[in-house]
Amino acid sequence: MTQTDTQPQEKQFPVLEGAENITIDNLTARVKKLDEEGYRLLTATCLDRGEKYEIYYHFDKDLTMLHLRLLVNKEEEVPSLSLIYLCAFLIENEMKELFGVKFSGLFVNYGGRLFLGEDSDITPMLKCVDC
Amino acid sequence: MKSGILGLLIVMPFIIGILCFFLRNDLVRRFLVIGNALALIGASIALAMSGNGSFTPPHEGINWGQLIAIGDFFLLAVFIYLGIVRKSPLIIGLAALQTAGLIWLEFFAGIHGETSPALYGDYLSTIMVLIISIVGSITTLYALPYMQEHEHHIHIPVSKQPRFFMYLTLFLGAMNGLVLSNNMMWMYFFWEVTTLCCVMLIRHNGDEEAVNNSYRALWMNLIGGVAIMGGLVLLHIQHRPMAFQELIAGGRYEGFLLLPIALLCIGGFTKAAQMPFQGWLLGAMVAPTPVSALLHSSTMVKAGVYLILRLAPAFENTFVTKMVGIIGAFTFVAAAMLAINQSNAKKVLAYSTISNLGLIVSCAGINTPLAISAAILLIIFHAISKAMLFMAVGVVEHNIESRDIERMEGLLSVMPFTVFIMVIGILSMILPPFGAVISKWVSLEATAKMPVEMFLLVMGSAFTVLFWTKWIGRLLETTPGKPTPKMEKLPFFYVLSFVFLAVTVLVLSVMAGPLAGKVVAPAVMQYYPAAGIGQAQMNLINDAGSFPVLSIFTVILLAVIIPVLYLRMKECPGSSVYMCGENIASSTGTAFRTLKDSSSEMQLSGYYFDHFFSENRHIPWMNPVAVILIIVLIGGLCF
Amino acid sequence: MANFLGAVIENLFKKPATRPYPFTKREPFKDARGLIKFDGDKCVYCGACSKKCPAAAIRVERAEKALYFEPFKCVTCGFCVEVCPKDAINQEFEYRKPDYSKSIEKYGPSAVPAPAKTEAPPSQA
Amino acid sequence: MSSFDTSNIKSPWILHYDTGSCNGCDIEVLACLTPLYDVERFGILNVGNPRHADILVITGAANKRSARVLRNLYEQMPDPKMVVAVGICAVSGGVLHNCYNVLGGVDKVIPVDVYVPGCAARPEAIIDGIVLALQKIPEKRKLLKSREAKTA
Amino acid sequence: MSTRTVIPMGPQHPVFPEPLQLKLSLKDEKIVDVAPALGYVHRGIEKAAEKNDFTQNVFLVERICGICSFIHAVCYCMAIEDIMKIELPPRANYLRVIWGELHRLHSHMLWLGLLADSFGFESLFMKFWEIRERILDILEKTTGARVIISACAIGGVRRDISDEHLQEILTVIDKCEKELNGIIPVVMSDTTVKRRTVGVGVIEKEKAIHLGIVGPVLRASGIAQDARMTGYGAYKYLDFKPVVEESGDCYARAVVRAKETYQSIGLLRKAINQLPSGDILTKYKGNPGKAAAVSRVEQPRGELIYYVEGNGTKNLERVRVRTPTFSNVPALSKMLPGMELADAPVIVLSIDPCISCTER
Amino acid sequence: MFLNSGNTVLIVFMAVFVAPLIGGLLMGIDRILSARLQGRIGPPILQPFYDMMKLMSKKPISGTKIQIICVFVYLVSMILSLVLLMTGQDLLVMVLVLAMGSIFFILGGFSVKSPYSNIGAQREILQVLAYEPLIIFYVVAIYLKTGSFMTFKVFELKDPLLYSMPLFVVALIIIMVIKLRKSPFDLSTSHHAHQELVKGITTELSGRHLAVIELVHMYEMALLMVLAMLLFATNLWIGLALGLFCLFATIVIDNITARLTWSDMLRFAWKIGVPITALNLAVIYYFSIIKK
Ligand code: SF4
Ligand code: SF4
Ligand code: SF4
Ligand code: SF4
Ligand code: SF4
Ligand code: SF4
Ligand code: SF4
Ligand code: SF4
Repeated sequence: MTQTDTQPQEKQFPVLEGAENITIDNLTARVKKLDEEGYRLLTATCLDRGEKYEIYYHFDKDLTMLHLRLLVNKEEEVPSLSLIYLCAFLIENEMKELFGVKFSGLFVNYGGRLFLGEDSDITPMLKCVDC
Repeated sequence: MKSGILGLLIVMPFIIGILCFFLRNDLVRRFLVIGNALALIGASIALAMSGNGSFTPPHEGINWGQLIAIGDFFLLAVFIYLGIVRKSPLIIGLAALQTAGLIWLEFFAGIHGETSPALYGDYLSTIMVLIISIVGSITTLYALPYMQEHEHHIHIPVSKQPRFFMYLTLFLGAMNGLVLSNNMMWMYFFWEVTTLCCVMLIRHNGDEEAVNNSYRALWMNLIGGVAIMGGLVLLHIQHRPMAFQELIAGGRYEGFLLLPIALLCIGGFTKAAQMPFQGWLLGAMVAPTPVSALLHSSTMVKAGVYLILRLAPAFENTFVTKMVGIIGAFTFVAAAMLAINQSNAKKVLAYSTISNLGLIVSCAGINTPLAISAAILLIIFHAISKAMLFMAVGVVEHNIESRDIERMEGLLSVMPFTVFIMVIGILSMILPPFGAVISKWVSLEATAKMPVEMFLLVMGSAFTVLFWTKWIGRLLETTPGKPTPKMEKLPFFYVLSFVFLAVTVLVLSVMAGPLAGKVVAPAVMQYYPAAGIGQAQMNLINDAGSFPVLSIFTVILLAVIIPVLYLRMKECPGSSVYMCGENIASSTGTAFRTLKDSSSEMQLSGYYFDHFFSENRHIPWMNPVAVILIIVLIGGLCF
Repeated sequence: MANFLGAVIENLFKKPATRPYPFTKREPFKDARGLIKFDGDKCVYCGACSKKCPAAAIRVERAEKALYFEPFKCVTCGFCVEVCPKDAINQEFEYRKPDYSKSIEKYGPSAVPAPAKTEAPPSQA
Repeated sequence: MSSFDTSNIKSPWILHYDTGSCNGCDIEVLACLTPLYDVERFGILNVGNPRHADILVITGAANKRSARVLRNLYEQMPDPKMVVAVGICAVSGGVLHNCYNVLGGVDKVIPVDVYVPGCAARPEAIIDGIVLALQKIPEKRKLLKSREAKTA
Repeated sequence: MSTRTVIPMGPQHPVFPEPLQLKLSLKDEKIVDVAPALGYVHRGIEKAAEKNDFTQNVFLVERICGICSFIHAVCYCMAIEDIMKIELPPRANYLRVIWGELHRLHSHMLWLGLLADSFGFESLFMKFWEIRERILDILEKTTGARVIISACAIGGVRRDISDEHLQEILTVIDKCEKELNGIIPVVMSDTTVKRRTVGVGVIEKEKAIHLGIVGPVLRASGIAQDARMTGYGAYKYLDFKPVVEESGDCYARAVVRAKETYQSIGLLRKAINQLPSGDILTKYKGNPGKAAAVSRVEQPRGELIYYVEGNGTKNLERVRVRTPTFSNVPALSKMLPGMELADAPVIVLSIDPCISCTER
Repeated sequence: MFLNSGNTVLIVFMAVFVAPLIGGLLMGIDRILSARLQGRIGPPILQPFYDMMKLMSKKPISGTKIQIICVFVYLVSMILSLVLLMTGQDLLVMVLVLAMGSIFFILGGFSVKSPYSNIGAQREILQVLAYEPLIIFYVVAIYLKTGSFMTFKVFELKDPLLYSMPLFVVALIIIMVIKLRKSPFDLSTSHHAHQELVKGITTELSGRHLAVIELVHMYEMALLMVLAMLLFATNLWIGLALGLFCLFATIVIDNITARLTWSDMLRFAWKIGVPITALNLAVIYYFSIIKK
């Protein structure tokens, strides 16, 4: 884990094969479309990329997976998918809690107390700077 | 001597009532009410001591019969007036019907109340007089502080207490008159007086609901009045005596001859709020609590069951007896079932009253000596317990501003004394060795040979246990580890009535054997060959079984006292309750931690089984069934 | 209901399936992954096992020529056995017995032949 | 041993709680109740309620939120009570030693009487562990009595 | 009557083998509202997996979950093998299927037993668990441990199964099948069991996808979805067809799992008969490179997904685990309201909750 | 009375001291039998006594005083009803006293502000609601046969009651299932933990207070046996066999059914139990009243 010393460049990180890039602005529209096409939301994976979060949304239809890749600055709010796929609320709450990702329009908000208790560390999944 | 006692019992309350109305002074009223109560209690005891006998008021000076007739017309006029004010053709019609009957009887048929004796106090009447005068008087005493508080609560500018106490005392007089009348015309008069008092008391608060409910009470009771009037007219047409004693002594009747008696019974059903006439009694709970206590325990509804019980020997072993038994048993089950869904304490009490009256009616209908004994025992114990319960609910209502049973959760730690009384009251309704259960035992043994009634009775008893237990459960709910509650401060008359009634119910329960042997059995044996019930030492026995009252009482008493003493010596360590490991120490002691690590109050509530027992679900079939049963009763006699 | 009636009645007349465990013990299966034993003589204190142990149950003091093993941390995965270059680790078929305390075993060259418990179990007497 | 001691040993009721285990040990605890191991032979019942329980059987490395629950449960058990930590996780944390949300070993939260190693702890080991715990009961009772006598 | 009962159910509760809290609002005993609270077993394994050596992680991920533990290891290894481009020997693939299906078998029996227990059918519970012990015995014989078998390794498997043991597996599953024939009908047709499961906790087909449910729960709602259909491992040679039920209630879920036990027995027979000989482990060198891979397999409870990213060192950049129960939990909030309190345990168990892998 | 006083003292002694021993043994047998039906060995036969002794020796941390008082009243009324039954007293009184005990037990459950205790108490009421009619019908049927509610009259019959009331065996089994808290109706509390109410109405009791409940169960078991024996009072050994048969049937039913909900219980008791008993009752009515 040496790359955390310098400003992390986006290209330093591997990109999942076949992932489709997406931005905050067209995320909801794209996901709505996927929903109409009958995709299932499998899960989302969040990665700490220094200044940014990289979030993969994994979908599946007829045994083929589709990955959406979203890069957002840490301060930015990500629109919640929980109104399209109800099940997203748990995934997003987890990201919010473990990584500190901000979401707008969360269906059920556990307020960072889904898995962690009062005496736990906050956002424990972030990469430690002195690691 | 006798006339003095009767005067005290019947006439004095009328006079004191009127005095209460005109002497608008709190202190004077207080003395009048207390004096009235003392006099009534004394007189009733004196009456009981003097044995049964007849009495016709002296003719000199006043023509009592005419006076009664004038009173009748006056009352009917009042009813018609009320009907006009309400613009209710129903009320006007029912009152007019009675007026027509009365006019025919008085002016065309030429009866002048000359049956003799006009008043007759047998054992049954004496028992009724005792209940009315003692429990009723206690209720008036309870009403003294209650009405003060009540008017304070609802912010009334001008006190309406004079009117209130007038009707209250009048009521007692009328009831005494009713149960002592031998002449049916007299009975009819007193009957209508109780109707009037009841209606006026229900509408006492004057708000819309009260007024509406009072009109409902009026027309329902007028139906009863019409039935009675019909019965009287019919009796006259059939050239039969219009006096109870002679009617009963006249032997057993058949078929059409039973019709007047059946009509009188229907009159009784209305007053006793039997299905389908239960509506008015439920509506009556809008009245101030002393009124409810009075209506449900010693007066009004008891007039209904009294009438049926009085007539019972006249329809022994007939079609009427079968139907009355079934109608009563049906009411018993149906009302108990409906009570389960209620969380309004007064409504639960009301349904319970209806249900118990159903049981009494049913016993009267079963009409064996044992059943009649059961009915009398029930009347006695129900009166005491119910008075106690209503009074306690009234006190609670003034303190927590609610009569919702759910709001009484954990009341034990706020008002231990009142709750104690309430619990005694409830337990006295459902648990051996209390009197009500002894009576129920007697009635069960009495019905064992009547499959339908027995079946209904068993079901009803089960329901009864359900709603009462639920209620006490709410009251007793306590949080472990809380300090022992302090006794609350209550006005003297509250404490007096509570203690008096609680002690009475306890003593009478323990004395159930002697009570049955010395009081109930003679009352039954007056009209039946045997009593079916008796005492063996302190035990209550009948032909088929025996209730070892004293031994059960002793054992249970010890079972309560020993742990109480033991716990007094040994403080049990307080600990928070089990909440799946997430209990937290909070001020309430009953919070648990839940999502987001936040704390949440645990809430508990009783079950109401909306799906199974709601009024909406059952009333629509219960009322028609009850109506059909009554139609069958009448129809069966006509055809 | 009737479906299961036969089964329960059959059970009633059958010998119970229960293994009378503490009274008669089953032979452990061959190749069962039981407790871990070190051979202080074979060991060269290279520390490979310690690095790979997923449960951090082994500490090797190279200088001291000592190996500290905490059996109450070991998850009996057998990974150390796999990585040891000298076959100094032996996994027995027996499982470890419960105890009142968590002991630590110290191994070294044959000066200390048997594993010594460094922590006396408290209040057992 | 008094007859009370005997009956204490012959009727251990257990409460099982999972403070963050992987399920492996949980199911082995459950398996103890099933026909092949049938711990009811020793009078063991799984009562599921701390107030009725004598032995608290814990599986799993203490998670921070669970630690609070564990303390509550332990407090709600009547004396004399025993604690048996089942599985390496409950004993010391095991593979989870470097996880941020575990305290590692339930003895960091409440006193533990018997440690049952194994990942997962085998039913036989669990039975052994409970038997070991039972042997400690008379001693605990004596201790409790002397403490009570002191406070009285 | 607006009063409600609000009570906690869990974390410590005898019907839940694992801690989970449902804050229930009841009217009488009808559930009107439910709020699940989690976090009683969250350990932080994803983070620990970043701190560990990637070879150690095989043992760590196994301990995410103690029942389908082997399958976790398989999924993790598949992701690493994908990153490192390791080709598996065919025998290893088959062995993974054999152990995987043995796990499914014992897991489904375990679940059927727990379901029986959730409605108080104790003897049925006992029977299922008695039969299950046979599978555990054979697992112990072949791998050396009953529960956490640690048989999987990157590049293949750690142990081979001898022919003698293969024969034994066949006899054991024959015996199991015979015994299951006696009790599976109880689950499928007993009046009292049906009374407690039919129409309870229904999830309609249309709602299923938005609730995100997976595995037998999804299949019970009429959607044929099973990660084994992708043919990973040796499944592509085994002619796999998923079990599907339509009614979407607890009964359907029980039936799906009951039928899947038979299916697993069939797959086992086939796999053992077709088992090729040869190596069981491919040797590899170095550390996972800078690449990411997603792998998915079917656990007894549904599809399991791993996202693994390497960075060229022996530590990994990220290990993301999406477990089936994590996907099934949101559906609980739709299944419970309107049911009776007594149904709550049955419904919660019907998704076969594995809180330990949900929270990791 | 048919008993002389010496006899009465002996019977009271038996009811108070011997009955719980027999009840406890039966409970032990029950547990072993349940275990055997499940293919297990099960606990020693004296297990219920060990359990009770152990509970006696533990330090209670139970909820409220009211509950403790209620538990004692529960015990006393259970003993009392057994004494009433065995001394040949009024059966209906016995049933009422029995019901009183249950009511106190329920009130105890209510008196603690604890979720499971409370819900357990609610369910216990429903259980009472379910079995009470059956017991009363049983009593009424006996009355119709003997012409008396006094138990001792049963012993004066020539023919055993069983011949005329065979369907009441079913009723007795239903009563036993509910009273002994066996599946499918183990709703308010149960011996084993795996159910939605934890330990239901007894959740908050511990130590010797819980031991009292165990003791009550022993008496209850004895009482149910005696109730069953009434059916064959002419030969008490056969009566006992009949009782044991009912118990055995109860245990088997426990092991072949899933727990149902309270509404199912009410439906079952009233839609099946009541009609069955009513049918038998109707036949008895026909022969004892209408025919005469
Ligand atoms: S390693 Fe440091 S930065 Fe990272 S989560 Fe832990 S404390 Fe926070
Ligand atoms: S915080 Fe954690 S991940 Fe970061 S450097 Fe420290 S140990 Fe490593
Ligand atoms: S067996 Fe596994 S846990 Fe035990 S010492 Fe070896 S590597 Fe560590
Ligand atoms: S046991 Fe083996 S691996 Fe461990 S230090 Fe010794 S030689 Fe090295
Ligand atoms: S590091 Fe420690 S806690 Fe983590 S798995 Fe290994 S032994 Fe267990
Ligand atoms: S000791 Fe092993 S099997 Fe037991 S809970 Fe921990 S990881 Fe799971
Ligand atoms: S799904 Fe359940 S059984 Fe399987 S590993 Fe996870 S927790 Fe264990
Ligand atoms: S659900 Fe979780 S614990 Fe269970 S097998 Fe799957 S991954 Fe493992």
